Amino acid sequence: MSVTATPAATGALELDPQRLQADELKRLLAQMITVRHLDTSAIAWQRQGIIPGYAPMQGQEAAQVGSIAALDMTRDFVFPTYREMGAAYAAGVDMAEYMATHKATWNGGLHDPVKYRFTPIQTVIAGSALHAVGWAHGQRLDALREGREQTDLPASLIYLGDGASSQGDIHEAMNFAGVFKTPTVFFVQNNGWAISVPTEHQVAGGSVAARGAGYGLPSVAVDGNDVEAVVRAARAAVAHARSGAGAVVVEAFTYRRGPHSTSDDPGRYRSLEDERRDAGPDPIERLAERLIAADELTESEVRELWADAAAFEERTREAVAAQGPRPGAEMFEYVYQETTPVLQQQAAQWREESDHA
Amino acid sequence: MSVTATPAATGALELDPQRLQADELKRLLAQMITVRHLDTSAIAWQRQGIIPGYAPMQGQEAAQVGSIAALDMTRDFVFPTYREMGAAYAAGVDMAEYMATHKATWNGGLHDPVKYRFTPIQTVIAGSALHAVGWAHGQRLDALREGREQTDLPASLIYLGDGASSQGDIHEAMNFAGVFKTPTVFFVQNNGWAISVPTEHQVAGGSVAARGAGYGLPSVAVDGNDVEAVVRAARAAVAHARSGAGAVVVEAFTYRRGPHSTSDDPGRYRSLEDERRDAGPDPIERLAERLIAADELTESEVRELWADAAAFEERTREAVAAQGPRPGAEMFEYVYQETTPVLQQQAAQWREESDHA
Amino acid sequence: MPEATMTANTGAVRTGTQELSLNKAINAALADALEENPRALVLGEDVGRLGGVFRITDGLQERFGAERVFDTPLAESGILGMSVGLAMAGYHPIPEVQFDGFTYPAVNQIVTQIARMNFRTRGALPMPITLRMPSFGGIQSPELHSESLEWLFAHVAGLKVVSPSNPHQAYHLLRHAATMPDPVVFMEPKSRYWQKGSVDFDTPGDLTGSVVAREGRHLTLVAWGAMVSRCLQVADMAAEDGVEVEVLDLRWLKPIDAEGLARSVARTRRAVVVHEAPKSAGLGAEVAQLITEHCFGTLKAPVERVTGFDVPFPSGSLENEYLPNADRILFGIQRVLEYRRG
Amino acid sequence: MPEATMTANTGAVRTGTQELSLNKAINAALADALEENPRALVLGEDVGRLGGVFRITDGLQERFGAERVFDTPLAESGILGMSVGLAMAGYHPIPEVQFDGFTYPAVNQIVTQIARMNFRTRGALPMPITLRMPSFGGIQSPELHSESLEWLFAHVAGLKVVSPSNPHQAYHLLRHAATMPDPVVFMEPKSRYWQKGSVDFDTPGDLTGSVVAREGRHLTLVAWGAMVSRCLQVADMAAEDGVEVEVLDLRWLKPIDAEGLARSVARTRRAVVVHEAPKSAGLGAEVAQLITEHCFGTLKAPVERVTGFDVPFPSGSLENEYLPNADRILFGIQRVLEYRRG
Ligand SMILES: Cc1ncc(C[n+]2csc(CCOP(=O)(O)OP(=O)(O)O)c2C)c(N)n1
Ligand SMILES: Cc1ncc(C[n+]2csc(CCOP(=O)(O)OP(=O)(O)O)c2C)c(N)n1
Ligand SMILES: [Mg+2]
Ligand SMILES: [Mg+2]
Repeated sequence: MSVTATPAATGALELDPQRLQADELKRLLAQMITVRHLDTSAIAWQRQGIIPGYAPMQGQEAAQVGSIAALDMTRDFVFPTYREMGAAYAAGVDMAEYMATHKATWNGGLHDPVKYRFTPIQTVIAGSALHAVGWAHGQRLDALREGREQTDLPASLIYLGDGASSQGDIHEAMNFAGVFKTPTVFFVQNNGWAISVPTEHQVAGGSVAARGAGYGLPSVAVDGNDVEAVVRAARAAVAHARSGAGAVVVEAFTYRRGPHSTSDDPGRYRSLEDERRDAGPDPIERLAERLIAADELTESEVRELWADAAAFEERTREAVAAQGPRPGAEMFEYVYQETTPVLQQQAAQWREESDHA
Repeated sequence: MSVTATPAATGALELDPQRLQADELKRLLAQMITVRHLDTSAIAWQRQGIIPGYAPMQGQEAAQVGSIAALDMTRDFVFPTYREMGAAYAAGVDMAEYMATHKATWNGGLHDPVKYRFTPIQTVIAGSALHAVGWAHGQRLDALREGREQTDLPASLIYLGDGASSQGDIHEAMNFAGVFKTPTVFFVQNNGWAISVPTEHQVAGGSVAARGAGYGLPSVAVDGNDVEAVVRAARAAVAHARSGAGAVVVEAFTYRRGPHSTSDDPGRYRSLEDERRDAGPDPIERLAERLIAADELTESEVRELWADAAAFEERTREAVAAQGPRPGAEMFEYVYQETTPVLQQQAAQWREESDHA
Repeated sequence: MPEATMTANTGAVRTGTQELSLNKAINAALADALEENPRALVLGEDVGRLGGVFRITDGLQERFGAERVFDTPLAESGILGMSVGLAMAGYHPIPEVQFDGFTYPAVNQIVTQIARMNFRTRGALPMPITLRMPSFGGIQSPELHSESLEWLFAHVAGLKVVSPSNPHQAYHLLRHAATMPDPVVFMEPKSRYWQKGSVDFDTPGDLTGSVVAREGRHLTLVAWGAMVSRCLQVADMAAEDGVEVEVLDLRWLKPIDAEGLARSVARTRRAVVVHEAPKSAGLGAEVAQLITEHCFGTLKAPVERVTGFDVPFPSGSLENEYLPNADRILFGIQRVLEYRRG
Repeated sequence: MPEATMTANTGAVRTGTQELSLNKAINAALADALEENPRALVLGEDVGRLGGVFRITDGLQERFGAERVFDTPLAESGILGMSVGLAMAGYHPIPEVQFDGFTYPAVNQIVTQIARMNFRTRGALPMPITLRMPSFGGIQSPELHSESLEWLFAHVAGLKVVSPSNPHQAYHLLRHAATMPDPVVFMEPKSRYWQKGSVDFDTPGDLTGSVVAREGRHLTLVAWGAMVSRCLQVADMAAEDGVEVEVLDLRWLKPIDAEGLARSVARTRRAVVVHEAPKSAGLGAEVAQLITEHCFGTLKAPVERVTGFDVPFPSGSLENEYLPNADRILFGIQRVLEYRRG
C-alpha cells in the first residue's frame, strides 16, 4: 500500500469507443450556443462599461464544453485558467458569481470552489497544474486510507494553453503526475496563440501532447472543434486516470477566434485572412449542420436554442450589473483563517480613516 | 537573417562514425586515472581537514572526460554542476583554483571562467541550463551580426543530473533551445541517484533523453561507462549543434559509485549489494583491459599512469592546502562592477571594527 | 564615443526637447539604447510583433530586426536565465517581464544567478541586464498585475533598483541603466504610462540618488514610482491648509540615497513615507529607519508610513480602498504634525 | 480531542520532559503531529528513506509509511505546488525545502498561490501548509545553503513565519504550526540543530509573540533563530562590563510582536536588532521602525542594526567576516549606549 513510482504505460490513447447519442450532442450544442452568446455579449458588456475587462473564448466552445462532459462533477475537480467561461458554465458554476472576477468584484470569482468543484480563475499561467496533481494524489491517499481499491478514483482536470506549456511548472506537474501516477487529466487547449506569439514559436516540437511520452504518460491529440471527438478523448483520458493507471495528456487543437482579451488588438500580429485560414470550421455551426443533416435537429430548434441563450445572457447580465463592490472590510477578513493583531489594527485604522475622510 | 522557430528534425542521433584511435583512448585513460586518483584523494583530504567538504565523482570519469573530449575548448563553453571535477580537469582548468570551492575559499571556485571557458561550480540544481542556451544563442547572434553562416557555431555544453531533470528550468531550457535552435548540448549524467532518490522515482518515463523528442531535439542515450561511446555520442551532438541544426540531448547512463557528498551516508538508502549489482563495470578498468587486450597498452604503462596521477594529486593537494582564505574586503569588492555608497560605508565599518576587535 | 564605431545602425539618438508620455519616453529610450549599443537586445513575451501589451516596445522589432528584439516562449525563468547566458556572451539584454506579479517565477534566476554571477566569478562574468517591469497598481488590473516588488529586489545584494516617476526621468534613467555593467531592475509605474511630460534629451541632470520634486519646510513626503504624483497632489492640498510639504522622489530603491533623505528631513524634521506595497517589512521600514538613524536628534515625530495594507492586492473594485489615497496620506501628515512626545 | 477518533495510529504523543537536541526535538514534533493528525503528511527531497540530509525526518517513513512520508522528485516548485493541491484535498502537508536557498524556485507557488488561496477563495480553500526550512548560516556550507529568508516571507500577506531558537520552542512551535489552518514558514536555525535543551512536552507555555530570553535594564537586544544564542553570549560579555542587556527572542517574524518589543524597550530605552541577512531592506528595518513608532518619546538613541552586509552570503572561509559576531554586536551596543543627541 505504498505510493511509489511505476511509470505508466506510454503511447497514444484511443478515443472512447462509444459514439455520442443525438440527445447528448443536442445538449452539448445547447451549452455551446449558450456560452457563445454569453461570450460575445461579455465583450459588449465591457464596451458598455458593465465589466472592466474580459478574456473571450470564442472558438473554444467544443473543447471546453466537451471536456467537462467527460467528468463527474459530483466527485471530479476542475482547475481552470482565466479563459474557461465555457467550462465553468458546463460545470454548473453560477455565471454571475463566475463573472465577478471580470467585473473586478473579487479576484478569482465569487463562486464557491468547493461547492462547484471548480477552483478560482487563475491568472498565473501554469500556476494550477501542480495543484491538480496534488489534489489527485490526495484522492489516491484517501483511497489508501480507507482501504479502497485504486480503480475508481476521482480525477482532476487541469486546463492549460499552448503558451502555458512553456512554463517550468507544467513540466514539474507532468513529471510528478508520472512518478506518483495521479489521476490527472492535462487538458491542453492549443488555440494557436499565446497573446501575439503563435504556437510554432512557443512549443518546440510542435505538440504538447507529444511531450506526454517523455513522462510515460499516454496522450491523445484531438480536433478541438469537434465536440464529439473532444468528449470521446476526454472520456478515455478520465477513464484511464480513474482506473489508477495514472495521468494523461489531451491536446485539443482549436483556435482563439477573438482577441486575447478586451484590451488586445490582434490586428497587430495576425490578419483577418490568417484568421479565416487558420480558424477552421466553427465548432457550433459544424455540429448544428451535422445534426440537421442527420435529421436530429431542425432550424427552428436551433433558433430556439439561441433564444434561450439570449434569455440566459440577459439574466446573467442583470445579475452582473447589479453586483456591487464587496465591502472593503473583506480585504482584512479573508487573508487568514485566523487573523493577526497587526491586521486587526490595520483594519481598525482603515475603518476610522474611511469614516472620517 | 531572422532568428525564428523552426523545430529541428527529431529522432535518435547516431554515434559519430569515427572510432577512436588507440592513442586517443590512452590519453583519455590517463585523464580518467588522474581524476579518479584526485577524486578518491579529495575524500581523504576532507577526512584530514584539508577541505571541509567534497562531492565525489567516482564512476563518472568516462562520462565527464569523454564529453569534454568532444569539445573545442578554444571556442566552446562548459556549464558544470558541483560534481564535474573530471570535466574541469579534462577542460584544462587549474585544479587548485577549481578546488577552491570545496576548500570554501570562494563559492564557485577561483578559476577564471572566461579564460577556461568553464563557468563556476553551480550549486543550484538546474540553475545553469538556461545560461547555456542564452550563451549559445549569443553565438548565433554573433554569426548573424558578422554575416557568417550558421554552419560552424561554437557550442555550449550543459551538464545535468537525473535529479536535475525534474526542475522546471530544464524544461524551459530545452524548449527555448528548441524554439531558438541554439547550439547547445544537454549532457545528462544519469548516475542512478539524486542523493537518496533513485532514478525510477525521479524521472517519470525512465529516460531524460526520451524527453528530447517532445521539444523536437534529437537525442542519444549512451553507456556512460564506455568512454569511446561517450566521445562518439558527444561528437555527434556537438557536430549537430555546430551545424546550426539546433540543440541535442545526450544521456550517459552511469553510476555514482561514491556517496552524494562527504557528509552523505549511502548505507541509509542503498546496500553494498545494490551498488555492486547496479554500478556496472568500472569505466577505467574496462578501458585499460580493452587496451591491454588489444596490445595497445602494458600493465607497466598503467602503473605509470597511476604514478603520474599520484604526483599530480600531490602537487594539487599542496596548492590547495597552502590556499589561504581570501581577504574579507573581497566580499565588498565583487558585489558590483560599480560599487555603491552604502556598500562602501559598510566596508569601511567592517574594516574599522575588524581592526579594533 | 566608442559605441559609434561598433554600431551598424543608421539612425541617431534623440536630441532636443519633446513632449512625451511616459510609455513613449521609455520606447524612445529603448530605441536609443539599441541604436547606441549594437549588443543591446530586447526580449520577452509579446515584445516583438505586438510591441508589448503596453506598447512599450512598439516599432522596435521593425526597426532593429527580429534578432535584436524578439519574443520568447512564455516562461519568465526562461527569459531571465537566457538573459544571463546572453550577458555571458557579451550582450546587454533588456528583458521585459510582462507584469510585476509574473516576476515571481523568475525569482530564482534573478536572486541566485543574476545578482550573484559577478560576485561568484570575481568580476569575470558581469551581468549587464536591465530588467524592465510594468509595476504597481492603479489601473484596476486583474490579480497579480499590480504588485510592488521593490521590497524584494531592494534587499538582494548584487541588484540595483530604480523607478522613474515622469517621462524625463524615465528616458534618462533607462538610458543610464542600459549602459550600466550591473543588473538593474527598472520598475515602470504603469498607471502613469499615459502621463505626458517634457523630455530634454540633451540634459539628463543628475541621475544618481533622489530628487526633490517639490520643496517645502514643514514635512518631507518620501515616495517613488506612481506615488510621487499622488504625493505632489497631496502637497497641493496641504498647502491650502498652510502646510508646506516637501516631496522627495526617491528614484533609486537600491542603493537608497540616505544622504538625500537626511538632507531633506534635517530641514523639515518630520517625514512620511508612502508606498503601495503592504506595510510590514516593506521598503518604507528601511526608509523610515534610515531617516531615524540620520536625523534622530532633530526628528519631531516618528516617521509615519502610509502604505498598502498587509493583505493581497485586492480586485479592481477594492483598489482604492487598498492604495494610499490622498486622505490617508493627509491623515498620516496630520499624525506627524500633531505628534507630541509621550 | 476530535483527532483521536480520526487517527488509525497506535502510538501516543509524547509527555513528560526530555533532554533533546534541536534536530531531535523537531523530529519528535513531526512524529507527534503525524500521530495526532492522520491527514498530516511529510514530503520533500530525501525526507523518506534517508530521513533528510539533516536527519530531521529520521524514522518517520518507517513508522508512518511511504504514503504519509514521501520523497518527491527534485523540484521545489513541484513540492510546494503539490502541497497546495493536497491541502485542497483536505490534507495538512508539512513540506521540507532541503536548504533555505533552494526555496527561490518555489517563490512563485508560495507567494502567488499558498499565500493567496484563502483570500482568493474567500476562505473556502484554506492552506494549512507548514513549510519547514533549514535556515541561516553558521556551518560553513556551500553557496546558497546559508540564506536568511525572513525578509522575504515576512512581507507576504497570507503567510505566517516563525523561527525557534531552542529545542523546547522548536517542539511546541512546530506542533502548534502543524495544527494552524494558515500557511506557516518554519525557519529552523540549522547551526543549532545539535544544541541540546530540555523539552517539557506537557507545558508549551505561551506560543504567541516574542519571549524575553534574558532580562536586563540597559538595552534590548532583539534577535531570532541562531542569533538568539549569540546574543545571549554577548549579554554575558556585556554583563562583565556592568551593562545589563535584555535579550528578546522575537520568534514570530510575521506577525511581529510589536507590543513585546515596545514593552521591553519602554523599560530599557535602547535597542539593537541583530540578524544574519543583509542590512538593507532586511527585517531589522521593520523591527527598528516598530520600536521607534512605539517608543519614540523614550528612546535614548536610534535603534542600531547589526546584520550581515549587503553582499551575497560568502564562502565558508569568509563566513565569520560576514555574520554578526560578538565583537560587532558589542560595538553596536556601545554605539547605542554612547549615543548623544546631535
Ligand atoms: C506567469 C505569467 N506570465 C505571463 C502572463 C501574461 N499572460 C496572460 S495570458 C498570456 C498568454 C497565455 O497563452 P496560452 O497559455 O496559450 O493561453 P490562451 O491565452 O491562449 O488561452 C500571457 C503571456 C501571466 N498571466 N502569467
Ligand atoms: C534547487 C536545488 N534544490 C536542492 C538542492 C540540494 N541537492 C543538491 S544535489 C541534489 C541531488 C542532485 O541529483 P542529480 O541532479 O541527479 O545530480 P547528482 O548529485 O547525482 O550528480 C540535491 C537535491 C540543490 N542544490 N538545489
Ligand atoms: Mg493559447
Ligand atoms: Mg544523479
